[in-house]
Amino acid sequence: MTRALMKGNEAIAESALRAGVRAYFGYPITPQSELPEYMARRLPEHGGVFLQAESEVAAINMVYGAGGAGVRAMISTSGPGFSLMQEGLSYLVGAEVPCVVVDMMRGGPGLGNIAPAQGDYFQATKSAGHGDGRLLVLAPSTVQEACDLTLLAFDLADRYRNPVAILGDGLLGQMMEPVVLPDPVTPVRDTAWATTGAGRGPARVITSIDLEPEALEAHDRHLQDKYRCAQREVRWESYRLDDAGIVIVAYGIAARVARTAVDRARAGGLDAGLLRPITLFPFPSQAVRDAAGRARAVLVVELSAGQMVEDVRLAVEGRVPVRFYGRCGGVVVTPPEVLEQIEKAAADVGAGRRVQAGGTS
Amino acid sequence: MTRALMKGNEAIAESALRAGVRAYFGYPITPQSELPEYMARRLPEHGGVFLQAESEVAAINMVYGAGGAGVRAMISTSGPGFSLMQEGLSYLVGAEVPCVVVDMMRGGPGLGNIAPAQGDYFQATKSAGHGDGRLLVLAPSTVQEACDLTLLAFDLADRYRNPVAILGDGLLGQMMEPVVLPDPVTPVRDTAWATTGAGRGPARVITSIDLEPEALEAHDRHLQDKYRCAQREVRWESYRLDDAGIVIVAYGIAARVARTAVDRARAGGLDAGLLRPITLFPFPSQAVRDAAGRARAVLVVELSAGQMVEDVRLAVEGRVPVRFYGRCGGVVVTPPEVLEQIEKAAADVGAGRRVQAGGTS
Amino acid sequence: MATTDLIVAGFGGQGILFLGEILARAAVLEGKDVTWLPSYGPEQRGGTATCTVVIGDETIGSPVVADPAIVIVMNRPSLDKFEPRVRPGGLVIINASMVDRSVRRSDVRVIEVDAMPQAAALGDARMANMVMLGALLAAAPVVSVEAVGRALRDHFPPPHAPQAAANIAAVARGLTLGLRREPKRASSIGA
Amino acid sequence: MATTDLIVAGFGGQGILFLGEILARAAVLEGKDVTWLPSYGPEQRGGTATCTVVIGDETIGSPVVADPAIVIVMNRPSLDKFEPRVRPGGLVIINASMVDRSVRRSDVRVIEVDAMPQAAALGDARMANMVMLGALLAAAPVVSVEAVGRALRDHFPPPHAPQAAANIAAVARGLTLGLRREPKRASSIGA
Amino acid sequence: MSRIVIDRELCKGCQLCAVVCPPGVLAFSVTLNSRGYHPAVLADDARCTSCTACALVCPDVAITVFRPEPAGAGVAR
Amino acid sequence: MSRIVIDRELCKGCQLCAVVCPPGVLAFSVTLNSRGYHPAVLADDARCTSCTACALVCPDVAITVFRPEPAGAGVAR
Amino acid sequence: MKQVFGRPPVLTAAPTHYCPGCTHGIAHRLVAEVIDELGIRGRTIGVASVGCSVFAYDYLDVDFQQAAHGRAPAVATGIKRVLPDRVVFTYQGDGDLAAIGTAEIIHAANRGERITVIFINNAVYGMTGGQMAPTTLLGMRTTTTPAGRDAAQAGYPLRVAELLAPLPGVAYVSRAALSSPAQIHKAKRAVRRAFQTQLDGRGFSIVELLSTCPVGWGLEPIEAMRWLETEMIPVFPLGDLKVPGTGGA
Amino acid sequence: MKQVFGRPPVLTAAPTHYCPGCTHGIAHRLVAEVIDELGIRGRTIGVASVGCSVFAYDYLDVDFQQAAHGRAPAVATGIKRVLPDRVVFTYQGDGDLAAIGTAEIIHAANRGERITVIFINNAVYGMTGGQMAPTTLLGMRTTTTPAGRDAAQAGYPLRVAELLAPLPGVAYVSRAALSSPAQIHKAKRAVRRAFQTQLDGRGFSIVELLSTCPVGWGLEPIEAMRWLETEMIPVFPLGDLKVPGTGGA
Ligand SMILES: Cc1ncc(C[n+]2csc(CCOP(=O)(O)OP(=O)(O)O)c2C)c(N)n1
Ligand SMILES: Cc1ncc(C[n+]2csc(CCOP(=O)(O)OP(=O)(O)O)c2C)c(N)n1
Ligand code: SF4
Ligand code: SF4
Ligand code: SF4
Ligand code: SF4
Ligand code: SF4
Ligand code: SF4
Ligand SMILES: [Mg+2]
Ligand SMILES: [Mg+2]
Repeated sequence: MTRALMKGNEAIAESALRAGVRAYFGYPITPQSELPEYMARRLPEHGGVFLQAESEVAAINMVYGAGGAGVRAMISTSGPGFSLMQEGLSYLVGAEVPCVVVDMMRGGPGLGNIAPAQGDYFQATKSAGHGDGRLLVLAPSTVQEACDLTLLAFDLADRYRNPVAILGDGLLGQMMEPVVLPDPVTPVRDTAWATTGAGRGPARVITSIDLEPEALEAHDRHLQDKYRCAQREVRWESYRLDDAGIVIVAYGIAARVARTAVDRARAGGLDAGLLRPITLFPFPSQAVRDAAGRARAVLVVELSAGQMVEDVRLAVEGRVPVRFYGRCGGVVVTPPEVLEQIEKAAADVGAGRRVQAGGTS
Repeated sequence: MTRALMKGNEAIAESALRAGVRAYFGYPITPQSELPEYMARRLPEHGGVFLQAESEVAAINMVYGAGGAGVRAMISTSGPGFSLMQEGLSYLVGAEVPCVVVDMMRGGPGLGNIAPAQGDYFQATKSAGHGDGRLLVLAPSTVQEACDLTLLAFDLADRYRNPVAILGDGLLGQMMEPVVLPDPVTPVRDTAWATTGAGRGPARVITSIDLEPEALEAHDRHLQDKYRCAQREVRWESYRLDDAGIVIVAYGIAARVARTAVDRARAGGLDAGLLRPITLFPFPSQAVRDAAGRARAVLVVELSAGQMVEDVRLAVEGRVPVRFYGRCGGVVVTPPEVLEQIEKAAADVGAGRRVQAGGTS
Repeated sequence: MATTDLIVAGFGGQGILFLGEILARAAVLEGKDVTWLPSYGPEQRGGTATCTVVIGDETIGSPVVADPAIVIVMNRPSLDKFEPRVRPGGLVIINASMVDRSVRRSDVRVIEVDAMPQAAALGDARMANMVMLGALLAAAPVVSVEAVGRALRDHFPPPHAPQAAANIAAVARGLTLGLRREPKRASSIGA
Repeated sequence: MATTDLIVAGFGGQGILFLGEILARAAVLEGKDVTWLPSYGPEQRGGTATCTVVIGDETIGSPVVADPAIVIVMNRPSLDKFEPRVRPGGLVIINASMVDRSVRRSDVRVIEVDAMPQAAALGDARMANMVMLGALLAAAPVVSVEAVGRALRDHFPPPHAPQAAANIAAVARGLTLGLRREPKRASSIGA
Repeated sequence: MSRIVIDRELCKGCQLCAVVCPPGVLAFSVTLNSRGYHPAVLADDARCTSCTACALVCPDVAITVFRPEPAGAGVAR
Repeated sequence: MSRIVIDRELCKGCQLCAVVCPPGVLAFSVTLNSRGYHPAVLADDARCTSCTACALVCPDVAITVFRPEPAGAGVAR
Repeated sequence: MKQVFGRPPVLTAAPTHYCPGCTHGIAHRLVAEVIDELGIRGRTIGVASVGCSVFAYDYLDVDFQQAAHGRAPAVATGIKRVLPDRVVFTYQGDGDLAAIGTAEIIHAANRGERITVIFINNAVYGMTGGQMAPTTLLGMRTTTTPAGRDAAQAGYPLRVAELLAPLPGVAYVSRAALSSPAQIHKAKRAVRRAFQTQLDGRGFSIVELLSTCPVGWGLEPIEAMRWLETEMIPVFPLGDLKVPGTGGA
Repeated sequence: MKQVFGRPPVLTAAPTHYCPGCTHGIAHRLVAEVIDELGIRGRTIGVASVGCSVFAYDYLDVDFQQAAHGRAPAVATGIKRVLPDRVVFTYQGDGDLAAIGTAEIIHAANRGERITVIFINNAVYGMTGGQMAPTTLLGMRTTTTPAGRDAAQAGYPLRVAELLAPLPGVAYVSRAALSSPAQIHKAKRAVRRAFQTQLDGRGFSIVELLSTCPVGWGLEPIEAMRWLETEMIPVFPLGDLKVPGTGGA
């Protein structure tokens, strides 16, 4: 297996190609522009469509058109562009058009800056724009995982006929790591619903309007049923969690920093462990609840003022104290900072069982 | 005190005039078009600016311009338009420009329909677009309250230099009720920050960009401090809550339906009560916690697939079961339905102390 | 109960919302609380129009009514839709000119008014809604006739005084008809 | 520990990111895990460029490094910024051509290389970054010299072989200089 | 068979057909159709020229127009 | 005093001034300024005509241009 | 008797939800006829916009996507790019196309997307209750210009056909009026030519159809037709503004 | 010696963050000089856009609002409407104005907003690293048109001045180039006339300034200047396209 050294943005692009993406629409924005630039070079070679749209609003609606026409379609952006896509995402959800949306988060609010952040968690996980729709949300923490989740994202999008978001951050997009690229797949997809020109058959319609409240309610319930089904897609990673008294919950790049802090804490004899949600919606609530049930405290680490912490609190339901440590505005947490938070937590709730110092599990 | 019979949409418009609104920008959308139409007739008479923008995107940015120039500015919309304003709202929050945003919710997702709904709760309360910003969110349940909260909204916007949302629904906008209109006020406002042309003084800047992560983080913390301060603005209404074993939590129009259901439940000897959040952000968590502490069960009623219920669960933290009943897609809950849910809750958790039947408190 | 809830239903163009609005304005004039809720949206064009009015001495809770005490039906589809929903013991007022069947339930009071010829006789068949309003006042005095008169005069201020007068006449006609006509079935009283 | 973290810092245009990238590619060739993290954004233009590389035998946790084991500083502002952050016992490699002061801490090892004239002597002062890379390999063999050579040859495939050769020569020069030069202060060993 | 056939249920009584009919042979039913409109009716088939003007302007495409076959055409088929 | 003054720190060494200077009297410093650029310098004041061409194109507005007062102007003031 | 006029097969049997006298119905018929005549029913994909014609898919028996308000050209671009051999058209109102969708129509045109746009200019927002559109005439009363549109406050009627015609990506631009049998004949020709332009792979094609909105205008259907002729046509002159093979880049 | 050229007072002392040779700096100076000359510093409000000139407020000493990407004309509209006696201008790049901000610029122009737009056309997205802009020339390589802009895929260079000039709300439209002392002189005149148009209450005014982006183009500053002259000017002809008092509605 050859390993390539790639940037997160490029690795996602390449994986999308291998997942059979047929159309990419987007609008430049830092820190993800390598992704469209990669697509501009490669997608046409694969017989696909690359189009730089006039705006994110246009781009997401082009995705609607292409996705609705039955091909794997994709878009990528960062915070401000993601905001502009909210109406379009709501339409995609409502009309059940699959697609993959990448948001490489940066410092906000407003124009903010282009440094890594995780401040779009709420926007990505709580609602696909207005109305009751949701995105499925995947959060890679390594470039390899970015590849793997890109494939998964396309599959989930097809399976649930719903947009799937890959929620990364500027750092993941810009960093290079060795990756084993997935083998190209020829996706087997059911697109009997797609508008491809009716041929001799009955005409098909992609739409999200239903003036009859009862009918729209039934549709909304159908969407909620899908989200309930999607619970089976829940993914997370445990790291040194079995005997952890201090459970860190963190995703994406913050989780990697936390992992190093966990190692350092263990080296110092503290029983820290890490639970890393990989799917943010559906959220691994049960896993968090279970880990919290065995712990003395939960520590949520985010690059935001505190967003995922709400989902953690919802899962923990007051069983143990949930602490929060966040940096924002593009500042990235570092291992020593997280270690300090672990130490503080340990001091507050009792150090617990001393674990053997050193050694990486 | 003369009472006028007015539609919710028009009452909000008239109250805004009396609150000293100087500029309205908007784009037509049902079920709130009476609001801009009222403004088109009346605002110019008051020397203010009414402008129908080319889109919601343009409109929210006009609000940014006018608000940033130091006048009370306002916008109104419904779901799809609210989604389109997310980027602009994030900028308003980041640049600390006050304004009032009305979202008269309708069935979603996508184009959905124009019937009343509460599916934009997450979008309104959890994040002002991308990044860590928030809107303050007020939820009137009567036309009178819509008037009163409109005045409050402008005051809070000034006080916190943050956009304030009035989250209503199509039903509130379209219904008529008697209202006592507020007396016109001449707001005393500190606009030393506004860009009004520098005169001889130093130039002022309205902006949300800061490339330095530490500086942007400091700004984000400043915003979060404001939101913490804003906790003091928390408002809610209790109805027959003192001795309630079944606590209904509902806002806006759903709360009124629930209120009637509570009366019917009481008439039937069930100890139901209602807690109606008036501020949705900040959320009256403590009040919910307190009420839940005295209750056997909490029942959340919404016109959505379940959104505010998360804030309720966060407040209750597992102390008592939190049940949810929602209708969506524009279907409005009715008193008998809510009563049935109360009865079911009572059956599941025990009927509790029998209250004296009948009588409205 | 100190609260009365009613639904008016018919075709768009039959003055459904106006009937409700005059009722609501009359309630305001009497110092009552009231909610007036239109069906809005696509049904407006050509289709069905409905209007829900709740009048009470105290703060009104739900403006949404599933089981009204009173329904005023201006056409056949509205009767089909709302007959089953009326509360037992409630009141159904029917515009007989546009409804070709009678009520099937026996646990509600029914008043049938051939409102359109009556209104036409007063100069405009479109005032059938006011005739119906009068009939309502006869059967269930939810507001006073005087308040309705004032509400109409407020709505048609002096230059339009003749219209006010015509509408008031229509209400009066309905009232007379209503008072004359004993409810057809009345298994229980009260609304 | 089986993980080494280092930061390379200097002006934009000094080949900071390239130094880090060659190191990372060499690590990949050796089957190691590695993360390469650029500072990106506005600093790119004219300002400071930094690059963080973490190399490990096992899965790497944080690609973000607050307290690096090694820093390679290509100019004075970078020394000012990163000297305080190096872990006690760590290593500081200084491009003496652009840094006019020496290290103040006494708990780190220091290597100073006058890289620019050395690179210029090899034909291009801009290869100073490769000289520094060589010096790094001398003081802390985080990857093998062979792997670096292969990484450079991969990066400059045959038509560009002369460039590969020149860069490899610069690395070799740095290696020699680094091996000749005993670290100036070494209160502790290990990186 | 008359020269034009108006679908009574599709018609919304907008009267556009009537104003464009050159001979003015269209009128309106006094009774309502099921959707509450007074549909158009052909008042004088004899004067209708099958010119299709009415059909061209009918927003509801409620009008079908027929034209007598040229003499002998029936045989040719 | 020379006819033009170049702000060494504002200058980014883009050389645009040099190409538009009619007499070609602008050159570049071999040393770097604090931002890492080789700033422009006036190599031959005598041949400078104070034409302002250099200043007009300078993106960093780093150049101030002076012109000798007409003879006697100093007295008039 | 031989049938000389009837409902085209692509037009479904469903009665429309349009107000009496609304010319959306005429426009639908023209599109249906052209699709039938060109024999492209099975390979045509329509894009419905947000406006009174949102349910165009109920009336035209071809595949359809319903697009967000103003974004139909972007949606059509997405479809056409991945299915280049299909015929893709949008059907948009003037609020949709000329207000919120301005960027999308201009850029689709400028890119020369091989799509056809049927643009219904009825000078008003019909669906939402008669507010001003960019195409509203000066002095015209709408619910958001209660004193009539005043150029100083609300700008001028936007002439979309004129705006787009000069763009090199645009192959065919025509304006017609749905106001009389004769004009409707011309409109039909324009619609057909627009689709033909797409079939020929020539570039972007658009037909602006001046239409009535009796309800939004507060006029009876017959009055509305007359108003269209006397008031709108002078502001929006009819005819071909650009035909394939002229003025390209 | 008398000073015949120096930094205008409205230009702050701050060194700019622009790349060497980037003509944003020249444009800034022209605006500063005009504000000084017209004596409107204390009543001028600028609107910065999203692009390399996002920090224009650091360099021009007047009140400023920083607008979301593409929305500067909407922001300026908001300001000007509530402060009609102030002078309001936007400063926008071609990605900002001609791509994402298309609807906003067209409608501000069509409404005849009394604002002035300084439009920096450098044929590329500078800030984000040299992607294609709507103004990118055919055949020009950018990071998103690696093989050169191909009209069939990516459309044609959009001529904004030509697009806006016919709109009746527009009073003044001019295009100039920041490519030589002589052209810069003309550019200055255009900028001044644009502001004067606003002061005279004539309507919307815009100056398109052809500019260089040496970094985005991958050229040395001097080459970039030359490329601007030889390649851009032929596609974007210079001069006044509309002056106040002509072609209004
Ligand atoms: C984002 C968004 N904004 C506003 C609306 C409300 N809306 C629905 S249709 C419409 C305008 C329709 O006017 P037009 O496009 O002219 O079509 P017409 O009804 O006149 O045929 C508007 C503003 C919406 N659905 N979505
Ligand atoms: C909504 C949104 N989309 C994209 C971006 C990223 N972005 C920043 S500047 C820019 C383009 C700048 O190009 P231009 O307007 O031509 O200005 P220049 O830098 O060339 O002067 C883009 C796309 C953003 N900040 N916001
Ligand atoms: S076909 Fe011609 S003549 Fe006959 S009814 Fe129609 S318009 Fe009149
Ligand atoms: S034009 Fe059509 S819909 Fe209108 S009246 Fe005639 S037949 Fe009926
Ligand atoms: S003023 Fe004229 S002559 Fe003097 S240096 Fe500048 S360009 Fe050259
Ligand atoms: S034009 Fe200005 S910045 Fe460029 S080299 Fe000359 S003085 Fe320096
Ligand atoms: S509102 Fe206007 S455009 Fe809409 S259906 Fe009615 S007449 Fe036609
Ligand atoms: S990237 Fe281009 S536009 Fe931006 S500052 Fe550099 S040269 Fe100027
Ligand atoms: Mg319209
Ligand atoms: Mg640009």
